Amino acid sequence: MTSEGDVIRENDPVFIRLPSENVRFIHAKPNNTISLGKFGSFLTNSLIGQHYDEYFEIYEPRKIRVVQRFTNEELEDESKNNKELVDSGSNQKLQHEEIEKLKGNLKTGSLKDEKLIEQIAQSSTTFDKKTSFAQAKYLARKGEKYFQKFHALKPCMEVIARYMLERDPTKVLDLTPETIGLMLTLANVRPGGRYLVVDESGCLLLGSLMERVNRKCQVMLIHPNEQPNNSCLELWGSSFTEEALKKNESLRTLNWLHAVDPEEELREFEVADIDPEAFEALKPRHKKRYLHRKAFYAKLKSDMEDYAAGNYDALLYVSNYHPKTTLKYLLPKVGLSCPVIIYSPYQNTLVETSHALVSYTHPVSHSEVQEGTEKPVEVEAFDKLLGLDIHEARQLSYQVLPGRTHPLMTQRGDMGYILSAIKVRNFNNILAAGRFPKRSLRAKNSKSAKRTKTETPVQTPVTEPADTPMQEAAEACAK
Amino acid sequence: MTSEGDVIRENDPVFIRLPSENVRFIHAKPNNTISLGKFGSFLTNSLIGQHYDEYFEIYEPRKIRVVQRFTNEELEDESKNNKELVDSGSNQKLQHEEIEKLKGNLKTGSLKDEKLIEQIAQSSTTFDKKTSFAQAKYLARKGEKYFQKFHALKPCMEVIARYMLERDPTKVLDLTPETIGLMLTLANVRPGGRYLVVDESGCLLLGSLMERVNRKCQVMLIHPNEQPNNSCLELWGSSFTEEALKKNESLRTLNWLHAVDPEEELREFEVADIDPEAFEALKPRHKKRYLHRKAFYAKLKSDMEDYAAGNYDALLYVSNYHPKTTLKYLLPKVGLSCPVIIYSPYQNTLVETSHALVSYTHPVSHSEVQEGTEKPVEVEAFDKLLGLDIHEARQLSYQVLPGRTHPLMTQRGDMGYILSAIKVRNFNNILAAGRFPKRSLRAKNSKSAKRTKTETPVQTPVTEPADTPMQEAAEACAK
Amino acid sequence: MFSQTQKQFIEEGDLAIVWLGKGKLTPIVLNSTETLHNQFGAYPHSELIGKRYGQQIASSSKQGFIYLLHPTPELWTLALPHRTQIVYTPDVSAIVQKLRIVEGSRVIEAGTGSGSMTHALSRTIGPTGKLYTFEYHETRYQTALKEFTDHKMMEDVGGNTVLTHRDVCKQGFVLKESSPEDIHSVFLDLPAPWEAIEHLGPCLRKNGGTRICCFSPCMEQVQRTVQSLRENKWTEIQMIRLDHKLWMARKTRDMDIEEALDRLRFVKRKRLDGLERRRQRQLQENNTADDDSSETQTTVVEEPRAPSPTLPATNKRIREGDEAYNWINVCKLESEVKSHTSYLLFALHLPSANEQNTAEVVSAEKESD
Amino acid sequence: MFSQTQKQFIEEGDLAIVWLGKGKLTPIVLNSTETLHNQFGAYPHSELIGKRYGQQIASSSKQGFIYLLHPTPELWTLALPHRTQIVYTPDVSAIVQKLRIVEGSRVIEAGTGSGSMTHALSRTIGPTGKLYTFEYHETRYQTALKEFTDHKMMEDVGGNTVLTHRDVCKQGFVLKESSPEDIHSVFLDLPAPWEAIEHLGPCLRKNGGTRICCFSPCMEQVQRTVQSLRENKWTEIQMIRLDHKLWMARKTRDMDIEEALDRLRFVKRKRLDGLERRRQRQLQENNTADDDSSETQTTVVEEPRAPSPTLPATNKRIREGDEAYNWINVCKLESEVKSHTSYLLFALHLPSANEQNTAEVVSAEKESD
Repeated sequence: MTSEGDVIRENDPVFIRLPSENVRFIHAKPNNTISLGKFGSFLTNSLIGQHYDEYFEIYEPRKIRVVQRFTNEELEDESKNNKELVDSGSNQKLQHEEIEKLKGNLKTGSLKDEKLIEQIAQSSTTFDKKTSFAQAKYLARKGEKYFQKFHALKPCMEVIARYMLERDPTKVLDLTPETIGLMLTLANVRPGGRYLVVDESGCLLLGSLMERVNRKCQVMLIHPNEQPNNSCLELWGSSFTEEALKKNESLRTLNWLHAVDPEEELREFEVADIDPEAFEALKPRHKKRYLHRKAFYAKLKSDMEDYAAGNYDALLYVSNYHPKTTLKYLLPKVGLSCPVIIYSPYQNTLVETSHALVSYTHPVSHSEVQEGTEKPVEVEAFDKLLGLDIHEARQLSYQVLPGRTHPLMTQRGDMGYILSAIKVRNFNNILAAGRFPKRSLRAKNSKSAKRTKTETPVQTPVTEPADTPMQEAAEACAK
Repeated sequence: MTSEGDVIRENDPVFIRLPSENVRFIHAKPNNTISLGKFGSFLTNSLIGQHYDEYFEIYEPRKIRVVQRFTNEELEDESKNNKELVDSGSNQKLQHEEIEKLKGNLKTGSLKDEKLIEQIAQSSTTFDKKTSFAQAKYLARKGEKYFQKFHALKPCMEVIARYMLERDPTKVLDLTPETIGLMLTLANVRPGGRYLVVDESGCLLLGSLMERVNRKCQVMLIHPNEQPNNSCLELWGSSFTEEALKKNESLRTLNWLHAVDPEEELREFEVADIDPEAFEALKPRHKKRYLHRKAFYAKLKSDMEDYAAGNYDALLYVSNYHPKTTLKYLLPKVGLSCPVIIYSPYQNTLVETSHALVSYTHPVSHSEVQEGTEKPVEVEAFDKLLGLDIHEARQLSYQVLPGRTHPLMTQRGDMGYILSAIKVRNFNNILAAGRFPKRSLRAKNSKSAKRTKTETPVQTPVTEPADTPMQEAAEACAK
Repeated sequence: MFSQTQKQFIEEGDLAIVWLGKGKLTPIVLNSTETLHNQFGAYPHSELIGKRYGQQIASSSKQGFIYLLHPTPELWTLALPHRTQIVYTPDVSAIVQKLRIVEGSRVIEAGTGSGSMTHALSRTIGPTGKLYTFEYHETRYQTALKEFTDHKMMEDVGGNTVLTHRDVCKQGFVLKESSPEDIHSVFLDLPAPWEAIEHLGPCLRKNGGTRICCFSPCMEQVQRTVQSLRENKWTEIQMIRLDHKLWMARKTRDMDIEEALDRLRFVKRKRLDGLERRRQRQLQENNTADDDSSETQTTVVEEPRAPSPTLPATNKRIREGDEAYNWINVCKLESEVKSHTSYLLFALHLPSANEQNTAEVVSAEKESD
Repeated sequence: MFSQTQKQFIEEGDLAIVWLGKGKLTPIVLNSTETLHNQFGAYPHSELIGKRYGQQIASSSKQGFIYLLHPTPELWTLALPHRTQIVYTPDVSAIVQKLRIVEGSRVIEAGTGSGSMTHALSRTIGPTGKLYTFEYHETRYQTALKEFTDHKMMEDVGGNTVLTHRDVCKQGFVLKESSPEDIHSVFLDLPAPWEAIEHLGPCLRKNGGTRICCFSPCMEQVQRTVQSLRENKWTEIQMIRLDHKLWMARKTRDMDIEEALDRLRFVKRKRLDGLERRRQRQLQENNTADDDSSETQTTVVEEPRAPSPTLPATNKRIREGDEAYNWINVCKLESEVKSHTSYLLFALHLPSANEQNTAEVVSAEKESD
């Protein structure tokens, strides 16, 4: 994607950011007129061939050209800060109809933006009372309403996540760009990786992952309905749709029933072989159906085999279903030493999950060459999670206008949390060799924590720092 | 307190802030030597009569004088920011013994602070590689170790809360100064107020409240043991001890059993009257005991009557006991239209409490003149809580050195939450007049939320915004 | 004095705060000839008078209700008419805390602005304290004067507040009394606090420290103010910013993946049954054409079309807290968080600062220049 | 390439991250002649080789254990030897996100520092991407060169990274190849980023935008950099700061006030019994003296001294999660929170910025001057 240059081609997706900060999603279909409401309209043909992320102005009806800067993104709301201003509804002397007329002139090209703003400014009774800075801001704010300019954003995780959050935060489970970014980083997402993904955010997370690796990866997506809800994927463009990703072999999908009960599921889709002669004898539509069902079965079998093989490089989990009820199915599929990354809009959900995972153990068969022997022998082993952390990640934005640096006055309250851990394998014989039984005993005798410190250091076998009381509780559970 | 001037008098409490940022608590007892360890020692007599909050230096053995500034509070840890520095343990060429010797000289007055630092600086191999700013910081940091200077802080909520947090955060339930401050503000604490207080933070909250109103208030403190844990109060000085506050009539205390079961409690402490002749016939120690028990009973009775009268201006609650289990006793004692302020170190506790309080109702007898009648009649009424909010308050500190402005690199992680609400009184007949029954019905029929909006607006009778689904749930509970 | 007594009953002439709904507050002064109107109905003041503060009061039409609450600085802050950007409660709280304003404190405020901070300060210092507040803007001064008089905060109506119309940046501070130097705390909410700082000299205490807070939205204002504070021998310079979040207790569904598995099994069974039915129909068609089928296989029982009540469709809107489902108690932030109001810059002026015979200044900045 | 393959078994010569305990990580290169030591025991490398990544490995003495983990940039950041202040994972994540660094991106980094960011960038851009990293400090350059070569990140050992010893602030950027202008993203972690920005011109893309991030701890650095970015026609200037908190799931006791009431009743009963006993003793004394008591009243049964097991003393230390008590699942912050690392200043350079025939600049700042 990136190496092709950032040129808008026919039918490409474009996010139009308006002077009002609202963002609209369009496709650059040739010979189309895009109407931006009060901000005017333009022909897509004049957008095709331009670079993404440039600023454009509608300089003649339906025609656009590149302009160099348009800094409304850095402007604060003057009314919040301009202490000189005594608020009153009557400040704007220019009547509504006159403004509409002026805007009409603007659309037909008979008036330049700056002139309009000058006229509006002259008609404001409070304008002259303002500082020159406030005046500049006033002009710029009015500009937001009247300038016929826009910004043509390239689809990317940050733009798409913000767009979705504005439209329907519940649909994307309040996922913010910073949270998605941290999930991808903590999951060690990299080109060529193999990931197990549960994503009920309309595939906002999946699309972001695919963008990060430029579709060079293998993802197994587990979804709770017959088909995954993939409504966000198209926002990245045609090469990111579920179909395109599957064709590209970067995506496989299974529903939960396929994942939990593969054998029965597979049996039901099994198609009895027909010998070549019988096949030739079939009607064409029956031939087609037979081949289709054969292919469906083969694909399902292959997907199930991929899932059965497990050993995924990471688990990324965004779901309405409580992780406590699903992780027992998913964790065995994660490779050893690999990250487990679970998102929830609610801290409480992850606290419960963390407590449940402290005592998570999954017995596995593990063969190892023992000291003094030559042949590998089976040893009792169980998989666990190490280093459970709950992350809260927020990006605080600042205004950086000259002389006016401060954090933005308001920010959206969407905020989720991430639980991270690493999957490891423990052994009963190592637990036995450690001080585990001794500690257990001590805990029962309720000896003080201080006393512990003077004894020979022996390591504790679980994930939390040795001297927290919680650890002891966890050990008791693990036992 | 404040109008007396901020002069340190004999036996006054003083918090000594050392160059290391550690704080020690002392009393200015006359003719005492205060040892500050490696920072030297001084005679209390030279501190008595000085102003609080000044900076002092030990300029001769055991003698101190005021110095104008000592800005170590604004210095950051250089090692975190000095990109030039390649860390290595061997940077300090000056041997430990030499430094000790120099410090010895310092104590006997034969070497000035600045000279010592110069010597130390010259012996650091990396010193010359640093920028002049880094050098200044290096000097200042070394100064923290070797300067014989200190700051004599006046006891106040902020100093005492920080002191306790450093020593034993669990003991004060992680209460930070900002949280205490917000509780006092949200509770509308003011001179002359009457407050119901539950405070298991060693009375850190109570002391802060008493400081805020300069002991001009009436507090009823409910405590879970035989005697309240008041260990923080003495840090404010002798006029803030439990005894002094009781004598001043700004404090009453009752334990939970007294509060919950006053009649039985009182009965057990009742003392039969003795007629004057019989009294005169008693032995002196029996007389004394009789009078003591009479006085004890009278005080207990008076305290219980104060509590029974209720109508406190606010409830402030800091306790290890879950509010869910205590508020049913306390809320009836709060005046109408008065704030209820509940603290917990854990958000989860307040979420549970908030959910419980949404459906809190306490039937009360309420008489009112009804329309068309003259005489007041009893109406069915119940007290509720309005406007439940959970506050999270943190103060983020910045370094504001010239050219080096930034938030502090690390901050303590203690953080609690505050649940606030206002007590109000509702009536069944008003609920019946409203659209409550209709809504209930609609909820059962699962009609969409959108439809509601087109109907005539009728107000909902509970505390949350009318269009949240939660409100409906709460209404169902309230019914 | 504002919020000084806790009256139980609402009386003619009282100031009260009307609670119309969460976050919807408005002040009211009771006048039995007037009527309060809102979208849920009319409330003649005459029907409000005699009621208790905090009790639910129905509108004449019984379509809605309100509460009249005791005025407190915190409720006033939510209800007051904005004349300028106001100081909100979390900032108020931090300022009072760090300026150590207590009963009896003597405080300077400039400018008065919308008076949100003035109310909180007046409340906290009580009858023995004194608050000098300065406003240079004529209109705002006049409005504040009326408001503070109505609220019985002004000295001449038994309060503790002295409001002066004055530009302290140009004209300095003048305190109408004999001991002008005895100020404990100064709060500056001005666009250029550094212009006012140099005028503070005569007001500063000689028998203890004076604390200052400068309230500035922009970093550059802070930087310039810090410089001025250093030049004027203020110490303990500290800057903070508040991070105040308001959370709401909510419920979210406790969803078990077994629900999804049941639904998938149900859907699958329906689809397989559908396939079976189609196969049967095809067989019947073939029978009609070829006449070689058996009748027994066509007795398929039709599955009812409505989804099973135990298997809700995934898109069904479920009421929060619906008892048919399991819920988890959670917490959400308000959708728009006030992430910044102003930087709070604090400093302390000590009696020793103006003395010549104390030891020399030792400061890191001096050495770093 | 670092973290490129997910080996299952540990081999001679591998780089691994040793997990010694929560937050205690150290890197190791496996060499069968060496032995790893820590406070819990010794681990000869020969016993580590052949084990699985992620499996628990006991020390020779069986007194302790470790895990060997796959090296990832995130674990490396926790384990790496600090040569300078490093870029931590939350910052890394925000930078990669906002610079839109993806597979195949061409990226400039200056300075290399401790290489924490370098590892993350190299991982993300993958084999088809290119990372140019510049370090002016000789010793740090040499150390980084060895480290990146060991980690197979350098171009000449099959990686995607080019490390150059150069002071970009004075000498500018030189990219060893034919198309120097094709840079997607620039990351500047320098004390004076504004000195480097003016040298970036030749590296900027002509067929799309180039994004920059300047990583500066102090506000004044940001302010000066913003000025330089504006002068050099960067747009979409955006500044953020990360608020990253790490929470730990904990348990706290679910205490019911009835416990306190029971304890108070118990204590009261004991005290009253004590009073009664004393009264009885007094009566006995009186009896002995006055000889007029009845014997029956002295048969007081002694209360056992030990507190009842259902009434624990309030000061008893209770183990978190002790099954004898009720617990609530809660969450606590780590005791010291990293509240600030650096400000992150972002900007975008567009192809149009250097063209003369585009429309005039429209900017609010221009008008406000």
